[in-house]
Amino acid sequence: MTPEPDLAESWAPSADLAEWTFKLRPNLLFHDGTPCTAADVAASFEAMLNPQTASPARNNIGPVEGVTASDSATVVFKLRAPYADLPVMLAYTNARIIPAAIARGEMTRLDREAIGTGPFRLISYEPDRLIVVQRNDRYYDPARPYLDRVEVVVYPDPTAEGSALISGATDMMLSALPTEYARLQRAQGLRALRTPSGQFCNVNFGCDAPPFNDMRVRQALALCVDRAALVDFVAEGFGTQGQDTPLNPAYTYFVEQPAKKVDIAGARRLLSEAGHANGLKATLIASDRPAVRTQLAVAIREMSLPAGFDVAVQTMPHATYLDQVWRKGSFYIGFYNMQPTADGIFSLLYTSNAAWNETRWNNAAFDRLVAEARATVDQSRRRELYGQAQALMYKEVPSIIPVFFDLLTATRDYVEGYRLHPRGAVFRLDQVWLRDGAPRRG
Amino acid sequence: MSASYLARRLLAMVYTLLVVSIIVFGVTQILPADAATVIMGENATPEQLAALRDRLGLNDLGVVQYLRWLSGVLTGEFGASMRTGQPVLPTILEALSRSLTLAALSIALMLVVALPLGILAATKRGGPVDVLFGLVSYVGVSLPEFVTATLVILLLADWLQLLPATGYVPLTDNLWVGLRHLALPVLTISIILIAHVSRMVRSEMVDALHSDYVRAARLKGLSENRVVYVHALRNALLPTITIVALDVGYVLGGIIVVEEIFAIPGLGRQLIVSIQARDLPMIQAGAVVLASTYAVMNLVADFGYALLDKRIQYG
Amino acid sequence: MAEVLRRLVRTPQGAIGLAIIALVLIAVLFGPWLAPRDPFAISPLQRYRPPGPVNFLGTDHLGRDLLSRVLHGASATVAMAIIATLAGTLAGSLIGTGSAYLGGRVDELMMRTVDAVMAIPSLLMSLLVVSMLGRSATNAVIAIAIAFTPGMARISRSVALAVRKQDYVSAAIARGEGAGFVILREMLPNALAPIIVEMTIRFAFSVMLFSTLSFLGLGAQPPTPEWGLMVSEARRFMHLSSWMILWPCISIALVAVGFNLLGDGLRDALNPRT
Amino acid sequence: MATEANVLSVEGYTLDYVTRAGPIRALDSVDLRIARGEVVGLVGESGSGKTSLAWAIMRALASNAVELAGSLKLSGQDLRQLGPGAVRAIRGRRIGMIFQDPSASLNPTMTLGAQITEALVAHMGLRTKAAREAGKQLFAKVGLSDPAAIMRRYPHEASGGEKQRVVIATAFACRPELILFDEPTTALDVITARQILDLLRDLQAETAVASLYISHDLAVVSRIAQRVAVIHRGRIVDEGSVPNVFTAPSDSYTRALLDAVPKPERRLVSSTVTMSEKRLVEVRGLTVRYGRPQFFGKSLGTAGARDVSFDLAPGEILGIVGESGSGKSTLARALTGLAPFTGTLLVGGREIASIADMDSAYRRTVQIVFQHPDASLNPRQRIGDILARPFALYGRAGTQPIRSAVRDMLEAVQLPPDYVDRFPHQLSGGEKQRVAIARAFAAGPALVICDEVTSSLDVSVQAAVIDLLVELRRETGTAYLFISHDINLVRQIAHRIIVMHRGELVEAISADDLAARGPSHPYTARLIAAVPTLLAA
Repeated sequence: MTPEPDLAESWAPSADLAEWTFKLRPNLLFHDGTPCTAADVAASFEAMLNPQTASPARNNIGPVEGVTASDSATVVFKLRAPYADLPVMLAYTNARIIPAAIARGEMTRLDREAIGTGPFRLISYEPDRLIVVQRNDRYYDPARPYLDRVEVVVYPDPTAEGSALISGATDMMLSALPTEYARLQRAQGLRALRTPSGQFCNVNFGCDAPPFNDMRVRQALALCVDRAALVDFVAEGFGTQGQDTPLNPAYTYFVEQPAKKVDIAGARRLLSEAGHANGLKATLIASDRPAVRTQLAVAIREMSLPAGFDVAVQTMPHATYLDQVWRKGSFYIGFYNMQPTADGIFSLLYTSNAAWNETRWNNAAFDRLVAEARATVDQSRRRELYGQAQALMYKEVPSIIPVFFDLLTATRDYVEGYRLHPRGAVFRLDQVWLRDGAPRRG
Repeated sequence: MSASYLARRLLAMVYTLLVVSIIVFGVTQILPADAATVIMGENATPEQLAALRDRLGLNDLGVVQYLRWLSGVLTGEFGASMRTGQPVLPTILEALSRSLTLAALSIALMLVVALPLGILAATKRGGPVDVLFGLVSYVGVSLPEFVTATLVILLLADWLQLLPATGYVPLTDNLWVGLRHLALPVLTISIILIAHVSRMVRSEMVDALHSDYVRAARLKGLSENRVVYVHALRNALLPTITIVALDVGYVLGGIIVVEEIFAIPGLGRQLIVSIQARDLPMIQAGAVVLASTYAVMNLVADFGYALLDKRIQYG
Repeated sequence: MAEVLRRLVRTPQGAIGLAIIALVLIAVLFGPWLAPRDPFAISPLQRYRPPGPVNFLGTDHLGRDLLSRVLHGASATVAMAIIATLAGTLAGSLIGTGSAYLGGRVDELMMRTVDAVMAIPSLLMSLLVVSMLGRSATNAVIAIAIAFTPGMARISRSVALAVRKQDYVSAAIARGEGAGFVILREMLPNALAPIIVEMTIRFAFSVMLFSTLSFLGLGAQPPTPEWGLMVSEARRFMHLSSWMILWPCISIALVAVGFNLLGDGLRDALNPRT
Repeated sequence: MATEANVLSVEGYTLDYVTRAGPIRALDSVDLRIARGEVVGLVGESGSGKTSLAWAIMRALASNAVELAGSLKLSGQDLRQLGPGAVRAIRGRRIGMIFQDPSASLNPTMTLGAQITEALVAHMGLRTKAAREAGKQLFAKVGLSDPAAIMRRYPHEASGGEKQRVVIATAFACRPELILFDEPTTALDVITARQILDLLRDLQAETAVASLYISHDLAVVSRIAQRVAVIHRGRIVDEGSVPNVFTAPSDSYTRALLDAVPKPERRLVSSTVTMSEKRLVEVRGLTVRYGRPQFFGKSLGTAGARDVSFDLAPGEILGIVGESGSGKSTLARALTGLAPFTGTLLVGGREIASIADMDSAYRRTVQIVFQHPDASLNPRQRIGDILARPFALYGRAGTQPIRSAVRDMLEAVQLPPDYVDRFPHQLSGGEKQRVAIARAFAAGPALVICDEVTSSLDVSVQAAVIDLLVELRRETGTAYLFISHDINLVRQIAHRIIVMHRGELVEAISADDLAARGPSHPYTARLIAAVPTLLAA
């Protein structure tokens, strides 16, 4: 994924990649008309990095030490360590620039009003029901956005969302479930969109305690998994097989690994070598959101029975899962969107100092590979390092990653210019325009 | 309905609301995970969680939180939602208004259908109409809400594509589209209510028709219509008022599932969302508003009953 | 008991109700043996099959046989619902009868508290209880029992009050009988008939409530073939195969209709006047 | 041919009721004639078929009734041939009917005025305004004070007597040819009943309407009817003018019926009881409040009985007479610990300050028998178990096994020993009351309180139960507190009588003094005057 200029016109790293300087576009304006300068950018990042704000962006924008505004149009980022992917990571969804007055003043104002620099301005926000935004006339690119007004309707029930689009009540969907996609393809007056992405659902092993600290047990379960069947079960066929590494063709530094075949006898042998000759009982926990987690858990249970595994499936509300199981559990289902870069996904999930480090794999060799890759600029060298990292995960299986989801959606045929972004959390509505024949709304 | 009785009923209502709020608050205290975990979601780090809990006052003792909530309520201040920061009361009242709209439409449809149906079945007792009525009402009473809702969606929204399956458009924005969206949920709820109420009206009507005063009226030589539609009907409809009033309470809180399936942001759904998000002020406000609506409906039922049936004297 | 059965079969509701519930009990007790295939076995090739020679009722999104799952589901749904209702009825009738016998302030206080608990809709109460205890079929049973207790308490109290006014109860008290004897030997046997009728109808509600809880993901856990859970899972695949959702819905309706009919039939059979 | 002399003539009318246990003969070739201006009494016990005849005449028989033979002619026109439309035209217009319980025949949700107006509108073709006016006059004619107010009132806002007057006004409103009276005074208090009886006599005389007066009370029929027919199990066993039938009954059943009617002058017990200084029961200033304290509700503190004092000697029968609501039953409930009381109570010399003092010894000495036989025995227990309970409780059977003690008790109350295994619903009203009495005596009490024990029994059955009570007293020397609203019955059985009126004791007099000198309190005098005594006996 290559970064696209937004507020900054240009940027350049220092030789040792530990300091980046960004040049801002001239006369940028906030939604309320006040000017947006380097001081606002610095204040916004300062608020993000302050633990008190508890901002989600804090551990997703890379190892940033401090941000200073050298003049009204230049911002300098000091990093704790060399980091090649900073520009991409700064485009993180929650890392938006807000006026310094709010960043340093009372943040609670953000509960009721949203002042930013984006292509659309917030009109009204009704939690769990409706969000209305309007074209921002003060946007730095006068041509964009083409749409005057956008209403985002919240559909708790996916089936209902599909029916609403088919009946013409809505113009487009942000994302569709695999189970809905077949219906959307068949409906007339609709254009179904699909793009492979790095979004995946996996089985996380707690590698720091028995029984899953023993690599052979993990490998045994990996051998039971029929990945082709799982693509059908979990993604209704709209997905690609995973080989237990978090990268797939959607990532630039993806290195193909040989496809793993189902080998029940091999799995049974590994299990007995690991001391579980008469089978292994374990509870696989799946939160209830998204529903795919439960489906994967049930499929894993059935596929692992012949090899002597007895996997009991336990679901729980997402909140309880976050509180009691996530990052602590020994055997649970994970679900992640694609990260902008390979380093992003590795250092988020699998390195020892990873923000989430759900598997507690803590593999020193793997950490070294990722750290080195992070600090090298040369493309081929980075590809080789990431390749070795993937091979290591492929062999030691800290977590089974059997299936990647294609991102699916659908729009009415009169909607033009909408491209599905593999990252799964980026919706470029500013590039969308409506052909004539689109109904007048609202 | 003397003033002292009214005062006592209000006192009893306050007691009920108090017990409700204590039970709900008590249970929410023991729920695993809290609002902070939910808000932070995947991005929580221990010290960030601690900071957020502090800001939301979740670190205080349960009792302290409850008393703070109670003192707030007594001064009309229901607090702000922990999830969205919006003030709680307007959101709850908004949700309540949507549920009331749903309730009003469903009960109106129910009354229009259930009363004549029940009366017809009673007057033609044992006839083909009565047997058919018996069959349909049994099925109506036995379907859980989500089964009825699913079948209604399958039939009317998917196969016949007559009405939109879900989504909510406020009537104030666009009456016609709003009504079309409410059509299926209203139909689902009224099927359930019609089954219950028409069975009740039928049995009340049958009892009235076999009563002494109806026999006396017949022996006075009055016309059959006058006997059935004046003497019997008047007495049969009395208990219906209580049931209809209680139904409003049922529709508000009881059909959480219908609101879930048809994505109607009513009081029931608001409660589910806030319980899942452990949004304490919202849960408390929702439960108390729900319970008080229920209690008010009970009072209205008793009041209506006393108004129409002079025999009832509330001392 | 045979006498009641004979009178029960004489009423149409009683006869049909008894037949349905007998059928259901067979499914509950012998479901697993009757099931033609393994309800848990998944098969990627046979997904979303309509009813046919191999799978009589079709297959679900994981290729599992629907008929076997419905038969296995009977014990998961109905048995749990019955246990929950029995517990709720026992607790409710003891509270109700006791409160009716004690009367005065105790009765008033108990009934106000029961009103308060009833002010919270049973579904919300179950939601809170299950969220507290965690999700499992047993916790759902506890939740339903708690949700049913106030209703049963009110009904048994009104029945007990009617019995309390009878002269044979006054005669027993005048004789100097202890409270235990009066409640258990004089009041309860006569209050039992209406309570049993109400309990039978509550079985229907409890089957509906239990399946609703599973529908909201609060009751039985996957992959158990509980009917409410099956409907909830099937909703997402409604457009790929509507059979998946139809069979559990029909099963739930059938059981609920059966219990309702049986309840009405029992009401006439046990009614001393007829 | 001159109009038919008889307004109503019933010839050979036979009626069956089809039940699961086969057809039951309700009326067996009944013949009855009523001329214009004549009042014919139809007397019989419950289940004799007298009410079925009324329903047959009104063409309102139950669905399982089968008319086998005979005709019901109204002024020569056979009612059985009429279609529904014609029947409706006759009901209320040419045949009126007055029921036993006035509140059951009035619609609770309609004003009294509306219920008479609708009859006038339906039959007399009056418009509502004129009908209301006519209604008001009729209310005045039947002796209702302030008719305009009564018109606006609802049934529950009027007394039993007022409601019955409204029903009578409605029946007479359309000046029918025939009126059927089905026990119109039985549900009313003694004094009100007498006023209604006099009203009916005057109205009947003035309108000369043919009347069929159905009742189980021979004394009442003897006061109002010219001719009387006695019906027993569906057959008319005796018929004739009132003097003939009542003085020289031809049928043995009629004779037994006449004997069973309580006559104050026929004393069943020797009138004197030695008032030894040792009192069995002394009651001083007893006040009983009922209604339990409520948490939220107001405590209903209305007094049942106020400041009552009396004595009772061992073996004495003390009669307590009073209308309903006079507090006599509340008194009984207080003495058996069923209602809290204030004031002093001494039993066998022991002070009983409150219910707590009533230990098992007290409970054994004081027993109570209630009015309604169906409600006083637990329907789910066998007779044997019911009677065994007192023995188990008080351990009185001594060496004798309980089972044989129970058999003895059954024999004592003249019931066959094999009743031990029966359930209460398999016994008749009279038999159930005998079991209740047996249960009381099983404890070997010193005092048995009889609270209206015979009021819901037929006259003949009542006489048998009274004889049983007198016999048992003679054998065991047990004292009775005999409570009843029927002063003739009390004067027949009691040694001394106290009269209660609105919770207060207004008179205490021995039966002999009452017979000799008459009552000292005016209320008692009105009570005695109100009760019709058998004319010719």
